[in-house]
Amino acid sequence: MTAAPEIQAIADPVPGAGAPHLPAQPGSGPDFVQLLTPEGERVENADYALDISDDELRSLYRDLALVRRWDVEATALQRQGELGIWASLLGQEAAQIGAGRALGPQDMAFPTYREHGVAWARDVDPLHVISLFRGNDLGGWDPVARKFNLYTVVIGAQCLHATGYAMGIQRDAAMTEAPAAALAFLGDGATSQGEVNEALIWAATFSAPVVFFCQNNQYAISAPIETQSRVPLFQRAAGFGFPGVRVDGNDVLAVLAVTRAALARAREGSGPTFIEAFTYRMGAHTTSDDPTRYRLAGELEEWKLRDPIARLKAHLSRSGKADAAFFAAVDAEGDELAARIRKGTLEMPDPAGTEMFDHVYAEQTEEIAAQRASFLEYHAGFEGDEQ
Amino acid sequence: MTAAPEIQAIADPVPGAGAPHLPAQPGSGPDFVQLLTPEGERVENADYALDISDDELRSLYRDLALVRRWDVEATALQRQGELGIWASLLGQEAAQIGAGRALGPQDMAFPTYREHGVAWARDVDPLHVISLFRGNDLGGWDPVARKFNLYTVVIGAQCLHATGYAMGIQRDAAMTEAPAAALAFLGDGATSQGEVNEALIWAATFSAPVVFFCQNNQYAISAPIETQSRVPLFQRAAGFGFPGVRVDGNDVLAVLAVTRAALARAREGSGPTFIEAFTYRMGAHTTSDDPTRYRLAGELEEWKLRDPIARLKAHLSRSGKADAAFFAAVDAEGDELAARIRKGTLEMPDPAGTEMFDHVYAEQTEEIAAQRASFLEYHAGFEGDEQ
Amino acid sequence: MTTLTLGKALNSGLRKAMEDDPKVILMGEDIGRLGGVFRITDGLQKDFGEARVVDTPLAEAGIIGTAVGLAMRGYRPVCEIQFDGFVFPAFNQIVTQVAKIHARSRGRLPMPITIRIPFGGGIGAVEHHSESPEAYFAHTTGLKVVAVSNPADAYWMLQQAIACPDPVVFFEPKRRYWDKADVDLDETPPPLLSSRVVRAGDDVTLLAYGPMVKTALQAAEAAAADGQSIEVIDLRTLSPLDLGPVEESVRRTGRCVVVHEAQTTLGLGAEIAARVTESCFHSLEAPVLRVGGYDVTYPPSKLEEEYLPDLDRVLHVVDQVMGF
Amino acid sequence: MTTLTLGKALNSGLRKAMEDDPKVILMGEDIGRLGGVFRITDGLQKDFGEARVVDTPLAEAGIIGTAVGLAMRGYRPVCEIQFDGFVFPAFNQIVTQVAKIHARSRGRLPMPITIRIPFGGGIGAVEHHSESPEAYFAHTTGLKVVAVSNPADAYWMLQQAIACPDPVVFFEPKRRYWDKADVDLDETPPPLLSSRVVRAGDDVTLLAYGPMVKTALQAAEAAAADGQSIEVIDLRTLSPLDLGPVEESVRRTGRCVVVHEAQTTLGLGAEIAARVTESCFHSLEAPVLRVGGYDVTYPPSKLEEEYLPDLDRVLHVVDQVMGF
Ligand SMILES: Cc1ncc(C[n+]2csc(CCOP(=O)(O)OP(=O)(O)O)c2C)c(N)n1
Ligand SMILES: Cc1ncc(C[n+]2csc(CCOP(=O)(O)OP(=O)(O)O)c2C)c(N)n1
Ligand SMILES: [Mg+2]
Ligand SMILES: [Mg+2]
Repeated sequence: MTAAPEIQAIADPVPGAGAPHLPAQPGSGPDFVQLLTPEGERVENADYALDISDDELRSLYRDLALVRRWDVEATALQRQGELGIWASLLGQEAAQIGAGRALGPQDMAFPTYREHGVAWARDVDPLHVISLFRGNDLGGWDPVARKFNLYTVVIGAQCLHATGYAMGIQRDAAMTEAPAAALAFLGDGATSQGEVNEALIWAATFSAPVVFFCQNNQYAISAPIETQSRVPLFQRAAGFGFPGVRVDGNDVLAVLAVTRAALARAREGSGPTFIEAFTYRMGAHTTSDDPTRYRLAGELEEWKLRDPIARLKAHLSRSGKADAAFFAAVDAEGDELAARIRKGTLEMPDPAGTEMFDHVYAEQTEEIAAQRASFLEYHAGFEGDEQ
Repeated sequence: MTAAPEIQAIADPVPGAGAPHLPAQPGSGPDFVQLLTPEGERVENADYALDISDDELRSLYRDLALVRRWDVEATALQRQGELGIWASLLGQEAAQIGAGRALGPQDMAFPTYREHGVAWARDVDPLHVISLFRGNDLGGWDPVARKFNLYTVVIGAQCLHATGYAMGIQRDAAMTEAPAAALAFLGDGATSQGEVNEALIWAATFSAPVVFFCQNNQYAISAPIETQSRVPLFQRAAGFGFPGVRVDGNDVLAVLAVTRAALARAREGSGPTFIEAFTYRMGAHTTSDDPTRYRLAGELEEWKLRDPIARLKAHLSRSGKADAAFFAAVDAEGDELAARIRKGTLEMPDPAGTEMFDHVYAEQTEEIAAQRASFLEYHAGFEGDEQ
Repeated sequence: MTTLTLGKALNSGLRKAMEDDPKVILMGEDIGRLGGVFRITDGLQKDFGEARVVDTPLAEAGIIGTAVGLAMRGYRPVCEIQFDGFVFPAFNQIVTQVAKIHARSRGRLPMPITIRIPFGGGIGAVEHHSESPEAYFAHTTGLKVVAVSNPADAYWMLQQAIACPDPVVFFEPKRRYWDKADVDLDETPPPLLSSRVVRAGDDVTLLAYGPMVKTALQAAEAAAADGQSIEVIDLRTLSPLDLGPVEESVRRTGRCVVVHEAQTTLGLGAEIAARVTESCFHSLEAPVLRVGGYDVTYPPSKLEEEYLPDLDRVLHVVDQVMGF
Repeated sequence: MTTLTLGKALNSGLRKAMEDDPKVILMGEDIGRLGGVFRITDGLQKDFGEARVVDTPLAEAGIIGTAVGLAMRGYRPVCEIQFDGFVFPAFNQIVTQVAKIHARSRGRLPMPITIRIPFGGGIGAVEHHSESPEAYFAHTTGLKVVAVSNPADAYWMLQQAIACPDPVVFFEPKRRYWDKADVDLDETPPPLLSSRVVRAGDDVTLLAYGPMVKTALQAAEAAAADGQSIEVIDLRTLSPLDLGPVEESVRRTGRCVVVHEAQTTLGLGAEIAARVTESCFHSLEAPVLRVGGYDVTYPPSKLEEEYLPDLDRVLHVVDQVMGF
């Protein structure tokens, strides 16, 4: 990431600040897979050929635009007090749509709390994500039907779940089931959690069909990537014995190609891959955060030039693969989506108090049944009271 | 390690068993530092020159021989019911003496439960180690005076302590203290613990003056190294952004040279190093273990040819640097040491019951003071009773 | 009827569970080739293969975290934690994931995971090998927690725990692994989450679980010689608690003592004392008293006999509750 | 006298502690440049530098584990755990190392580590941001555990905790961070490990700590209107407990209620009920009753008001204990 001079200045006195910093922006070359330049130029990569139809390109654009629209609407709803908090994916649309679209129907995804784009690609109803941030539930979708796990808020915990799920796939395969893979999402900050490193170790030891998709958006709340690693994150995989690759996370085509290849490799029994999607969190960490306290505006301006949607739009229009009508249609669809999300949010019924007693166990205990009863009795006591 | 064919056979059906195995014995070359061959030939290594006097060579031999003698005696004492358990260092003497002798007086060592050789090099009274395994205390030596932490039984936990201690050294240095380094010991199994990987991450981020000394003795109780990693352990460090080196752990000279270099590098502010000492646990995991259940005798026979003491003895005698009288003297000293350990063990007084109340807190609480009092009162109640 | 040690009964229970359900998978350190440091899984890898009896890397969070994923894929993992003192690296996965995922998913992701933990002292071990961490788990909603005290319960309760659709933390009294008793392999066992009167009595109700049940029975035996009639109840389930039989008993005896190895403060005895006092207030002749480990760091093994509740300390407190 | 919010009082306490002792070091996620997600460390990195206010990698075990090493080197680390629900990755280091090293070394390695944890609910947060894990730590000997309820205690108790030679788990009532009160920066504060009567009364003794103290006082106020006289005690220290003032009070009132947000089963209320019943048995007109969180997974925020004890639930139980 670009460590702005001023932040540099602050950083120097800390012991160890001598260590190398990451490049402002990794150039292309084997260590940085890019298929679409920030200017919208299509470039080839020997290892990751992608032959893709114009329809597909347009539908990728549509996904990118719609999830951004959803994200903008959710942020507005939070500002208006309709959501408790919102974790914006602004700037990470390409990483998430690229990864999400690479998944096959048989694969299982394990998101963090920011993977709204992947949720979209897995056909999760945006309102089922909204309901979590509104405080109505802990995730409203069916993780089994959608093959998209519930959001995991404890940093990194889902990486072991994905690895275990992949071990299950291996065992089912022995019972001749269709090959599948697990896709674990994590952030750059998450790479410092012990459990995440254990997941890498287990995946390597059991050669499990799991792909670790790390969105390096340069920050863990206020902590720049140097806080977690002095060398590029993708390099860590080699030390555990499997391949790591760094892809331009703002290039939906490159992310799609790299993730597809890694999932295919996992499904065919060749083991795990670690993907570092090099991107940028263009918004605040969440609506509770104030990034001006720890990063400079200039940084954002620089990354705007690498906007994931703008570059695909440039490519589509310059190459004549999409016309003004198409973009207008997508915008209109975005407005409809936003309206549906807003309406659905405002009309969302509050959960019943008894809900909290009903899902603690598959086989409810007498203790909880009794507490549920006294809860009802207690509230019945207020019947008629003005309150 | 040598995965004997039979064990191989068992291993194959497990998912992931396709993955590569470690070489039977890493050859020399850049990836394997050796200064003394199993046959006792002195070889040179461009990166790790070691100029060492004959006196030093003899005193290294003496240390190796005496810690083995201590270890043998302790095992015998356990068999005779005088110790609850004993964790033998048999086969790892060179790794431990080499690392222990590389430490300067200002450095701090963080052992596991098997570093009796390092304890010896730190002038810890063997009886203060014995008392732990006898159940008299949780470690009898003064970790501050000896600059040798108490044994840490929870696998890997000490690696973070060493890293934090190193961060303290950095801060003292800012207050112009003498440069020092921390030396963390860990086993091959420990490399799978999340906390250990966190220690590597922290050491890299803060460029802390800590050296991780991993004795890869090929097993974690019954788990062969492949259970923890499919690639050489020393390679992991590079993924975290600092150097890793594999040294012949049965070659006391190579271990001494490599550890000295790493500690010097840390003290001068160049950051951490990960050392993999490639060795073999020639005995059982502990006196409670039965290795015949999980490994074949042939393996041990093979490693006997690489015995760490035999090769130095061969070198000393062949080169005429030590004569029969010297070896006889060391043997005699070993017998005296063994006798002193045995006598000291048998005469060791049991701790007083009140001991357990006296060190829970630096500032004892009224609660515990009260429990201590009732404990005494309760036992006073039995005075006179036969029992 | 067959005579089994508690350890062998667990081994047989595991074997039965694996035969009955191909989705049952065992995971843990050294459980395969070695058969576990206590040999509880002896022979199972040989018979069921490495895919179902998994020798894992040395990482407890990894064991539990991957078990969560396996459960999501439809498996029933049975995880062995090698010793009580080594469950803590997995605490995050157990408390924030295993215990919460059923509620988080509103029932869509059941977590039929069994976590076996050999617990308690008395075997002369070094640090971290003699802990009694059960209260941490009983204080964690979303988990079910049981402790076995004898071979028959070991055999049946382990199978019941594995069959349970909810996560069960299963405590095994390691110092009783070698105790023998008859096990009726054809009986219909009592429900998993039930406590049981193991000795009838009228003067005092004595509650215990795991390794202390034997101690409690010995105390009752000794007290009988002095004409004291102690009713002993084996709690068996620690969360949820099954206090019905306890309350019935205390209403008769008016006196109650709880014994466990764990440190007394906030141990199971605290919760039981609070509940029994609330439900039996007017029947109590004396406060519910507790015999537990002192509130100190588990001592070196030469001192553990002084640390652990034993027959004498139990009788001492029984006398206190009688004399109150 | 200065008027401070509880959050600002903590910030001032940290600043004072750092000025008084150069060995005091703050460590945590986002505590430096950002000043912490609750701004408790606001401005401290600017004034004391990055070597003393350390923005750490994202790893709680790392924070506590390196703090242990720093303590061994003579430093006094003050670690911030960002939210209650994220302390569990550090649980192994806290329970097996921080809590045991003093005993292990027989006093040669003191562990003057302060672990700050914002705890409790009521802020409408998502999962894991509203937990009350204090009982896990109070059940762990070797730790001292305190909870503050007001700005003055926040200012003084934090400095006392940092000065304490033993490890202190320091709970901060996050939903009260913005509450204001006068703080006398020159007073001599009461000892760290002491409880305090915060409202005198004769009919019922009501115990609380942290965020529930305010709720308890409101309940007492409301009850006074109905002629009920409730004595409110702020426990302040959860381990060790300081029950002297509680027992003195209960002997007068004969009735006792304990309130906390944490799940009721094996929460602090259990231990307090057990001890108070033992020490005040003959004075009690009714069993000690508990008002706590239900024994369920912390619910989504729309339901937390129904989950958390509030004025009405406290009064409801006060009525029960009066009517017993
Ligand atoms: C174990 C744990 N510790 C702390 C937190 C608080 N927290 C939430 S998000 C976050 C930063 C995560 O950064 P990163 O992994 O890079 O993901 P990003 O938010 O950038 O997508 C932190 C520290 C948490 N959720 N879990
Ligand atoms: C956290 C933890 N889990 C499990 C154990 C039990 N245990 C003791 S030694 C050991 C194997 C350690 O292997 P390794 O790290 O290679 O060290 P070695 O014993 O070979 O020297 C295990 C699993 C432990 N002590 N701590
Ligand atoms: Mg990030
Ligand atoms: Mg080993």
